[in-house]
Amino acid sequence: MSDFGFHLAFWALAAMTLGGASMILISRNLIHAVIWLVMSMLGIAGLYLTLSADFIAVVQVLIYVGAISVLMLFAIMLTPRAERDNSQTKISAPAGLVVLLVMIATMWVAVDTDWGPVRDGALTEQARLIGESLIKHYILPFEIGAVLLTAALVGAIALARQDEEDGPVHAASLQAELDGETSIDPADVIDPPLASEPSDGGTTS
Amino acid sequence: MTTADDTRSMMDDSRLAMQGTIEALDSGDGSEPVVVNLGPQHPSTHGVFRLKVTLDGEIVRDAEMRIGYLHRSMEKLAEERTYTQNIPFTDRIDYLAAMSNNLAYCLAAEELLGVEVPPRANAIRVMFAELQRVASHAMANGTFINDCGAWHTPLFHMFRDRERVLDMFEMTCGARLTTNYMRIGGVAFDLPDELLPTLEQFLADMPENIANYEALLMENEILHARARGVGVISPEMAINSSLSGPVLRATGVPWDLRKANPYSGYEDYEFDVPVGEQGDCFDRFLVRMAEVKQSLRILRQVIDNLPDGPWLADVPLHARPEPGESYARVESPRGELGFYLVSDGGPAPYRFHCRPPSLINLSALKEMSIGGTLADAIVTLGSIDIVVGEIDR
Amino acid sequence: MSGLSGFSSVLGAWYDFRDLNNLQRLITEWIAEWGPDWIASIVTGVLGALAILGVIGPTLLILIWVERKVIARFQQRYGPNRVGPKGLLQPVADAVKLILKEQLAPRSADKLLFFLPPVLIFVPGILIWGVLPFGPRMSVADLNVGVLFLLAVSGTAVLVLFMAGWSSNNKYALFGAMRAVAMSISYEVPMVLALLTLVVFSGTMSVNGIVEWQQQEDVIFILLFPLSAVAFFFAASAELNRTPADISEAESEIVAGYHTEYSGMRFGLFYAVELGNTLVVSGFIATFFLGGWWLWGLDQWVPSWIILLVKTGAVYFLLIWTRGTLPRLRVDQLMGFCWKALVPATLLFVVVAFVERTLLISEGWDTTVALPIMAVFNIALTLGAVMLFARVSRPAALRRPARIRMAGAEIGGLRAARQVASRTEEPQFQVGGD
Amino acid sequence: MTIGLEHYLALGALLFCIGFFIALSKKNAVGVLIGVELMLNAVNLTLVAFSRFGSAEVALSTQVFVVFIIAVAAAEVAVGLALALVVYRNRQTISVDRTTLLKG
Repeated sequence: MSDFGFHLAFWALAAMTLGGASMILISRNLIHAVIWLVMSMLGIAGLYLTLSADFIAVVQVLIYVGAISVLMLFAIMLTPRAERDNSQTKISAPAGLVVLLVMIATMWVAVDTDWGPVRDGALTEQARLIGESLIKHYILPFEIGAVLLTAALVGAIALARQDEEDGPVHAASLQAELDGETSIDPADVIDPPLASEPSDGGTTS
Repeated sequence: MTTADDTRSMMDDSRLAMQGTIEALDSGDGSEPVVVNLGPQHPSTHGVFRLKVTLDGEIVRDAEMRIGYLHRSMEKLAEERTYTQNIPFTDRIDYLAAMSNNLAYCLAAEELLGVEVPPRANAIRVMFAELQRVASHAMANGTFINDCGAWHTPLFHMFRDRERVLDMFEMTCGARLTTNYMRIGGVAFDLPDELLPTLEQFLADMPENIANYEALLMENEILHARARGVGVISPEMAINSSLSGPVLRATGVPWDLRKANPYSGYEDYEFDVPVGEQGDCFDRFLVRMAEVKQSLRILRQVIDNLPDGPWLADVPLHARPEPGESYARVESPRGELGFYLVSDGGPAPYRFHCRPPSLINLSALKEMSIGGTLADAIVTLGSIDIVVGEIDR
Repeated sequence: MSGLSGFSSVLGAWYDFRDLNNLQRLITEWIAEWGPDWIASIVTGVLGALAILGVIGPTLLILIWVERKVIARFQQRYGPNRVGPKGLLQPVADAVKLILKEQLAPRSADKLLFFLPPVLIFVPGILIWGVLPFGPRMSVADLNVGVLFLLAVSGTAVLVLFMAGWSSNNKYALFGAMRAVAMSISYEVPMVLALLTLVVFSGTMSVNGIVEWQQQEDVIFILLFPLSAVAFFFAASAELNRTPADISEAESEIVAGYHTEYSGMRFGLFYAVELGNTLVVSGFIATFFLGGWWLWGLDQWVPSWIILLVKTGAVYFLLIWTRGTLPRLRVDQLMGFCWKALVPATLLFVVVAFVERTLLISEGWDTTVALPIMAVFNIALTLGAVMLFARVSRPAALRRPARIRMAGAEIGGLRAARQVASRTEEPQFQVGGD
Repeated sequence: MTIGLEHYLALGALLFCIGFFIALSKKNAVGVLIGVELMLNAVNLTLVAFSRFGSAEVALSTQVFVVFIIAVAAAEVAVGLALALVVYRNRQTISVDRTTLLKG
């Protein structure tokens, strides 16, 4: 890709990423914040593409946009409306100061450090390479990661699981409960008259 | 009668329903029930009827029926018209079973007037009441499958049968839905010549059609999953709520007025009363399917033993019955349909009251739907087979 | 390339209509002679997008007509037959009507999020076409992570549905949105696992690579992994909100789900994208499981994209068929089916695919002998798994048969009911049960 | 001027700081999680930039590292949101400055 297209893409995606992130900061509604987060994540996925990391970019969209943001929306919808504001805590002023210091430090490091000879090479066949190194060099971290994901899965289910008595009651079980506790003796219920009996006037049963 | 307060709260509710805002009722235990108004404009309420459900997630915690959107004050209007003039009202009470309504009203008026109905008229009445049952059950089962989410296919197939029944109505009395066919003392017209061959052809075709529906629907796993064990009501509860018709018979109670209190010569025909076992939506569907077959059986016997003779007794158009009261009931496709008439000796009834099966059957909906999901409530409503014109009158 | 050896003399010429890619290649080469790279890359992208839009726009209009006609035939009626010859212009008339309709927005809607979804829903709807190979070299972008791209892009659509449903501030819409979200993230799992089977077995994540693998080995994947195909078909129809899984816009329950409040062409856009997605998913099912543009050598004589279109049409017809026949499942039943049946079954076949791949590659089994054996084994395993899951996951309410008894003489209340129920002879009518 | 490693690093630093500030200052637990996600993404961006522009021997390992970070982030979000739910169920709030049971 030529310089012009690359520049255009970088600045547009950078604006999208930072703009989305800043809008999270100032938006009043938590659901809007998640939507802005999605915009920011899509910008980052685009930046990965400018860095020729297409596997990571696709995974970014798959995990962050398709799963994590949806999970967050779910969590928000499970809490009542009163809790859905996106306001700041009392410590935001001192936090801002700390963040400003961190920003100065990191920016200084990023811009001022001599990063050595800059190479401009992209990996090809990343998916294959990453996959192979995952099960060769990084097999132990890979296994630990698998265990971690399983543990997180089980933990999340265990935490979010409701007690049985709060769980959904279905018509059938409700009916079974009713049947068990009913005090009406079926024989006490009046039988409607048979065909031979006269049926002038009022409804029976 | 609705009071002013009721009307005001109804208007408040409907304004909320129209705005569709999400209001939260925090019950304090962390869950947040949501009140959803199904209707008055909703694809599954089969008319203008409102079901106000309180949902916890997808689970129905409370259900409240709001009726009256189709109220046309028929019972009051009927007090100003002669007994014969009231027959068209009965068409419009249950517009999917006009013949059964005609019949029930005429039976009540005949009891009041002491009229003897000629045998041919009785046979014709039975014929059309059973044809009406076939048409009405086709509609009920078709829309029930639709409420289960099928894309109109079974509905259209069943409408094909209903269409043929309505064609027969049209060739007999000129109208398809609001037939106004029965008269006090008989029926308005004799059968046209082309009716019996058409009916023969219909009876010949129906077994194959029914076999097709059974092949499509009876073993359908999705339909079983949606309708079995859903909207269950016990026979005791059904009797205590005075349910009738297929909803009652699906619980296993063999109660059918055509057997229990025969009218119009039903005692002369051989037929069985299908009853279900578990009282769920699927049993109601099955009972209706089986009843269609029994109706065809009765129709066969009616054609074979159709008596000759007059089809209308001699009843004056402005009959003035002696002061008194009468109640006549028939087994309409939806259940026990009764008409209660009081005469003060004048040409118009002093009191005209209808016992609509839809209204009484609907009263059990809350019992059936609480604890199930929203989708179950819709299926249950569909399986009760209400006609809103009958509920509100 | 190997698929196009029928007329090698015209191979690569612009008039070789079997490979429409030639035209685009020639144009970009021509631009590259005088212009900078970035113009060429932009023109390539625009051409691809135009080709997709130019194909699917008119196709959608015809498809609406086809779907309505086919459904009408299922329902024993004529379907549209008034506007234009055979009613063919009916979709155009509908589109004009939708465009002219007033665009309503609820007063209490979240304005920005309400207006965006009908537009945003187009982005995944169009992007997903990019990796569908119409021929050996006929896909807009033959990514080497094409399968992942497909899943990632289709996963973003659910966010747009949520935006639409939430911003409408309507309870039906919110229910539809939450159902769509819950179902989409659930059914993505069996979808991923079903595709993972193919990726593991063929060793490539490129969509075209999977087709080429099928061509090389002379086998289509539905024979090798029938359960993955069925699972993918069902999961796809769930993601597409089509019956029997159309709970997020279940008409009889929640009116129209997430697009209840959209009127006019805004609704039309949702509808168009939904139809386009159905088409593209049919195309992907045809590509992954039915061999795509390849058909045992016929692709040398017939343009490959016609083969793909025919296969897509067959899958599409199957989707219309299920839609016209089946009732809808309940939301908890759909979730249960996904997590209790589809996920374990597809997971089982990922393991099977891994073992068989190892046998082929590491143990060096001969594919001409091994593949038929594996196909037979997998089909048997599929039948076994389906039967096992049907038995295990069947709810208790369905195990008892539904019976209808005939009461002739006994008429009355509970006493008569008990008499009828206690009759010993076989009930006249009995359906279901184990 | 060509876009190089520094641009990506600066962008990553800015994004990290915005995420940091969001994580520190937001009242709502989900808001805090959003901030943490932004921080993780900033780190990922930096790593991928090193993979492209840095020395050849880290080109692959950084991308593997990013894959691990994404996996861990997914786990973290799942557990974090489950925690938020439990906190909400027990305390009727997910506001982090009202969840002060540990303050003694």
